[in-house]
Amino acid sequence: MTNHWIDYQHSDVIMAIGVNTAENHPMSMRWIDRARERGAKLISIDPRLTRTAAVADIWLPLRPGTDIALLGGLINYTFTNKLYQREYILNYTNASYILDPSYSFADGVFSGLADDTYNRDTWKYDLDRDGNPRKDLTLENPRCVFQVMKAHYARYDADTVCNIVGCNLQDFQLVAKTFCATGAPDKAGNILYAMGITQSTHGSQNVRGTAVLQLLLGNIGIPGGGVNAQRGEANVQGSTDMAMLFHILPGYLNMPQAMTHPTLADYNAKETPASSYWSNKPKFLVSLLKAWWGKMATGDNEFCYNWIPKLDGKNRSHIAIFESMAKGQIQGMFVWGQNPAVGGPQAELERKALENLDWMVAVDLFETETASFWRRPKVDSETIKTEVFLLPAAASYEKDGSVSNSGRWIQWRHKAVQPPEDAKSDLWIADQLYKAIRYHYSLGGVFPDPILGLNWDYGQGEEEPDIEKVALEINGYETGSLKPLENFTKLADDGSTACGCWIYSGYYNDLEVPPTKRRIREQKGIGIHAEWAFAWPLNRRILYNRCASDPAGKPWNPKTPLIYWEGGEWQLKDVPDFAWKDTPPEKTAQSPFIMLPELQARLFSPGMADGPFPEHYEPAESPVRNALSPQQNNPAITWWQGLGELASKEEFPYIGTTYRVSEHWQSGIMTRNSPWLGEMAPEMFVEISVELGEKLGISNSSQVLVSTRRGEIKAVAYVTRRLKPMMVGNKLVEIVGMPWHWGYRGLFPGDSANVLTPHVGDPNTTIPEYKAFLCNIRRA
Amino acid sequence: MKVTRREFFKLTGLAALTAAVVGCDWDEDPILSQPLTDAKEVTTICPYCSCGCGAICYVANGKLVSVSGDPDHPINEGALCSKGASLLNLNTVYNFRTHNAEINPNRLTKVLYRAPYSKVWEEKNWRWAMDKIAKRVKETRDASFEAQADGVTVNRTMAIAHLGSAALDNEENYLLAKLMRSLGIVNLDHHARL
Amino acid sequence: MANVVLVDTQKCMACRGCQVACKDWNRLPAGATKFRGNYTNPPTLQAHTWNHVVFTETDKGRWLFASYSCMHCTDAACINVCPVGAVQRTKSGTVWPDGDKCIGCGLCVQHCPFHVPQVSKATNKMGKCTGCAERVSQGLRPACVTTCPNGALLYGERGEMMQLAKDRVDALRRQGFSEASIYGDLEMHGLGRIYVLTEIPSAYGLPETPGYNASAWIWQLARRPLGTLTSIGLFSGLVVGFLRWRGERIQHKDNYSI
Amino acid sequence: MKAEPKAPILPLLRQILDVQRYYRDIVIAELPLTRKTWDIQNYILECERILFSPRLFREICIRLASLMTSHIPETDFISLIFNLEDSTLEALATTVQCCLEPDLVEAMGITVRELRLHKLCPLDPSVLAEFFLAAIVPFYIAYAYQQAPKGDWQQGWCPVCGQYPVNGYNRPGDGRRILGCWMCETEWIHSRLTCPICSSSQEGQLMLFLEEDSNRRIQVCDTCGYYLKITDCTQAQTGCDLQLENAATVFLDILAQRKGYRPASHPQRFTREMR
Repeated sequence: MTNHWIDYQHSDVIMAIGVNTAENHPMSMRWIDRARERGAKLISIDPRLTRTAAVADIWLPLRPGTDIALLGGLINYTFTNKLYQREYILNYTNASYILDPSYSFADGVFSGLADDTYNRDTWKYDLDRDGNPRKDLTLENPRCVFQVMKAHYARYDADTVCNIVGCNLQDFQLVAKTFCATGAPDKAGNILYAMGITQSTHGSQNVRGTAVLQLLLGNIGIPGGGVNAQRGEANVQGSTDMAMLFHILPGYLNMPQAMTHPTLADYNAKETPASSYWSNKPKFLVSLLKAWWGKMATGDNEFCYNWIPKLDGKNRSHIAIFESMAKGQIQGMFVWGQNPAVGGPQAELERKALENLDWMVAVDLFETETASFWRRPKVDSETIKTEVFLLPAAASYEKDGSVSNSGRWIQWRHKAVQPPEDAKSDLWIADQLYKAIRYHYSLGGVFPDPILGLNWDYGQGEEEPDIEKVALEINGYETGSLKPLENFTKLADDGSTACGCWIYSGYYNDLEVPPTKRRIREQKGIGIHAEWAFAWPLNRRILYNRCASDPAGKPWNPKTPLIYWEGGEWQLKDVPDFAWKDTPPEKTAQSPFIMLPELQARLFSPGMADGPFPEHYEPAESPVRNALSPQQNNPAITWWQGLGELASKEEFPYIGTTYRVSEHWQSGIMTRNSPWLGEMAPEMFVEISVELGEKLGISNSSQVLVSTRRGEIKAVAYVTRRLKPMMVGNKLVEIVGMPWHWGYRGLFPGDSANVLTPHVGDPNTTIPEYKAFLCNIRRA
Repeated sequence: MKVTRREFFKLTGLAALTAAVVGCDWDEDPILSQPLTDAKEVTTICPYCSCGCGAICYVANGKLVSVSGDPDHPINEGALCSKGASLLNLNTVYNFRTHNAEINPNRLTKVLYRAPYSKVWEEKNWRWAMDKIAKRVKETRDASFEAQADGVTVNRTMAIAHLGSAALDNEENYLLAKLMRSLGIVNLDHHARL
Repeated sequence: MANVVLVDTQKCMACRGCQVACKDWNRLPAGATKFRGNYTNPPTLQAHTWNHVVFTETDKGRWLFASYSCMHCTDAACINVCPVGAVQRTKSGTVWPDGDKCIGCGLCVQHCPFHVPQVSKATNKMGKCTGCAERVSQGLRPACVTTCPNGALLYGERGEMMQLAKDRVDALRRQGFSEASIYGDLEMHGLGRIYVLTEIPSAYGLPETPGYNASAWIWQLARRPLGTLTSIGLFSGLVVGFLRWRGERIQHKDNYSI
Repeated sequence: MKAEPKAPILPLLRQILDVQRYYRDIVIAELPLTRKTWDIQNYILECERILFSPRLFREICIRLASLMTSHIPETDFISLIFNLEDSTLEALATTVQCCLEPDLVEAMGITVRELRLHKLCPLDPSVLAEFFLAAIVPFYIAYAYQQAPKGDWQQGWCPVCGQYPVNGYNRPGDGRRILGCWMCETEWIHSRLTCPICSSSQEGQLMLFLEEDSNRRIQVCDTCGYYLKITDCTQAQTGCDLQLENAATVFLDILAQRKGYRPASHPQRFTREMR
């Protein structure tokens, strides 16, 4: 999130696109209602009339997978009615940059496409002699980003958009008029999004669409504004920061690639940009290596740089792991507090792939579907060779530790009770696992150095490891005096400092009252709560907050001033996101986005894998042709072998989409073991419209079979008026909605919807496309 | 008669005055003979969605009595949604037959092991499990370790995968990242990607 | 004036925390439910389910939520109809079923206009919301009200709550809900549970003019001398058998269909 | 929440309370104060003075004395109060306002012994000191009623008269901690898991309570050894009258002091450096 939950109260219009906020983030409604008491409007954009849409002011039904078409329409509406905030985009974004003549866009494809990957050399600015991009501050030049964008989105006129999205013109114009009015300087528009737009083969571009719209309307960096991702789990923000992902190291440092970064020097040279805060990347990497390998990491062995495994350039994300597991290339697997047998795409293929494992270690609170794949229904256990260790873990209040919520707040959890019987905290399990592996490698083995050299002494024998030592290591300390670092501005690249995750530095820098444990509410102010816990980076609560005031330093919205220039100095209500120390506003007006090389926001973003501008493409399996360009799908998708052949719209005519209910959570293993929650939502069900029910003779609450190319599941049908057929082009398209919480374990078992979802993902992040695929439904 | 005040009890305000005047002596008052139970209020953060609502766990002599919203927490200000309100059930549920609170029977409380081709779980202890897991990791890593790949030191193993978790705390995720990378694992991912 | 619960259906977002809290406080077991074509689960109130959120879809394309439980009517059908006086009114104005006296005859089940009381097959006793009588008498608020995260359920003195309900209805009318109204002011001479509705009551499954038919009143007279004779023996057994048969027949007719 | 009449002292105490609150309104009527918004360093009365009138003070003393004699006839010292000069009454008032001894009751006791008032009446000097304190309270309540700051105060001591609280309650609804001053009946919001006296936020807040009434708890702090009586009204319909609660839960005081904890109204040494 760029802002945080409490900041919603300052919004004037809140657009919830691809998020069912009342059901899946109920507490957000508390702050949305505070905003609505001041007259704010809530717009819910969702294929179904969800509980959010039921309480929202405006509901716009939309065909799953067509979010860019809608956002493109809103961008076009902003351009045609000149609702953009001119002064904001002139100073804070790259709208005025002139593009290189080699860049072009035709028939839905950007320049530089070579079969399924883009060669991004042509996506660059037109540089003058000494290498700075040429700008046209009048925004008239047809090659400047502003004009190119205007032409690009001119194709998204209202009728085409309504044709693609399947909504009627009045609804679209009402949404456009309401939301794009927040382009006014003193108005704050807020976009909430979640899996509804990310789980698609153009998920990253969907999110870019929201960012571009917010930049045009000047809503980034202001209180009540921003692009706010409402994440699904308690510490998904923290686990992403700690880099439990194949392509990064803690603190979003890219993993070294074998071909391009053989040595530390190569890594620093290729990965460190000249300008922006990322120019300190060598400090972050060396500090990380010192934190991991302590005294072993010295200047002459490149701080053990080579002990980090190097990637082979191939994708190793969730889908790739299960694809290679299906081919038998993976023998052992750790599944730590996760349930891919229900949550993963194409679940039947993934459960089958698990059978190729020699051994699996699963750690969880309950017996999950993943840990018991070998005794799932319709499977003969005796033919499965996998050895499974199922370790009991402690629940959230049975152990200490910190978690980061969507608003980047790192909050501490205290241990209230002992875990039951043999259950242990994950910290203890990891500590014991390391000690056992170290013992076995001390007796010899292949290249044991990185294991034996680890800087790891958090506890003796079988006692609970001291979590404060781990927190100090993450926070960073001086290797000489072991004194905790104040924050990441103190990091050095000569090995004198060690820091496990540079963005978290400062969260545990004082043993007396560590910032993450602070509990001081804000007395007066606009709800920043600067002394409640710690928000990475540097306890900054609203990112890019230089944009909260105009280039001269006057706040855009005097009612909620954040950072402004008054009486010859900066008035700071939040940690500033720019070099503010005694520099007048004019000097900082051109550099509000300190993490980007241009130091200005990117309307034109050359860094994306599938295009500098968001462009609408149909989902992988779609019932209609792409009405905007001949390019049916996102050209940069990797088509995995496990996906098999795509569904044809004759055989599977209806759009399938998966979502959640507020009584259950994720794979349901925690909530389906609670009797009262299960009683409220006992069985797997699918939602279809009344019209489809009549056409297929499916009566309400009757058994149905839903099938796709990948598999078939049984469920109860809920024939409802909350889901309507959509007029797309000249065809009526039907939607089948499925919650995905059920699995074959727990008190309330049921078929898993993810048996139906495809193994195809987004080019940038390979997040699977759960939200739009083709399926068929018939009476059981 | 001299109205004296019981020296050893320091009461405050009106209570002190009236106690002295009315002169009640507490010793034989039955209420004072009852034992005091001690309880602890501990703050935690809800493990479900990512709002980060604060909750207070009320623990009486080692048993979890109730989990309610943390009134000081600025995000939820004492309120919890239906999943948050049923947080107690992760640890303690009410048994309708014996009419007392007990540990949730579905919770895993023992280390379970499934031998190859077996049909059942067997209960083991921690030390045995850790030792066996370490052996398995060592065997698989040693068999599949690549030190070099066309001239470049890579130090990796493709044969072990790790699906880490968004349900774990930051410190736990950090230790796992550190451990798995030191083993040379590149197949490392978790459900932030799903 | 007794205290009442105010249910603001427009603020309610159906997170069903009240349903969980009621089961938690009253130690009620979860029943085996199925998915019956609507999010409302369990579909009707039961002897071990005293409060549930009713989801109704209107033909105007709206989705309405209402926390549905015993209305604690001033003129309560169950109190007047019960042959053995097993349903009493507590000091704090709530209608409280006394488990010991109840013989499970099912008369109250039949005559309650809101279909609230249900007889448990296991214990053959009538079970329904007690209005958290023991909590209210100690000065506490009912369990469902304490857990509502965004103020859709409020509890307080009747006059105050009615004033709050009026303001809320005016605000909703200004927002464009022309059908906004208060339900529970006059029905059954005043309900213990007042609703702020944004559609006509029948859209929520609430009876427009709740009442109970005269036959119940006649029964009241016939029962009284028998009651005083305390002859529980053969005669009442006979009566119960006849009533149970007649109850089944009526129960079938106006089945609570959604 | 209803204060169960467990303690026998309640009937007398209720009458004294009514007298105090009755005289509060008289003091407000006779000595009105305009409300000012204070920028408080430590507390308002640190450098301000309450409005005091010996005549009213004498009237309150007589009223209270007659009340006590009606309960226990042998403690009759109304005649003593009649012939106290105004100067002694002024002296009593000034001791309370600018005394350097943290424990008000001790300070009052010292003044009473100096003026040798206890010689003339059957009361013990410290009881007499508490009597005069009770008589001054209406002036404090009147002052606090007009000047108390609204909303969060977040310090442990009373924003008006600087006394440490003895008891508090968790307010209905969200359950935020309301601490109340035993001297001037000011109520302020305080965070729930930090000790108001030494403001240390422990890992877990220790609570002691009797099995029969788990909503009335003693919040103890092991770092500074002081305790606080807390009534949990989170799920209640209304808050509670702290003075009544304080009297009704005297048995908790005794149980806590038997365990070795001290009440915050009798601090041993200054925990704040400002006085």
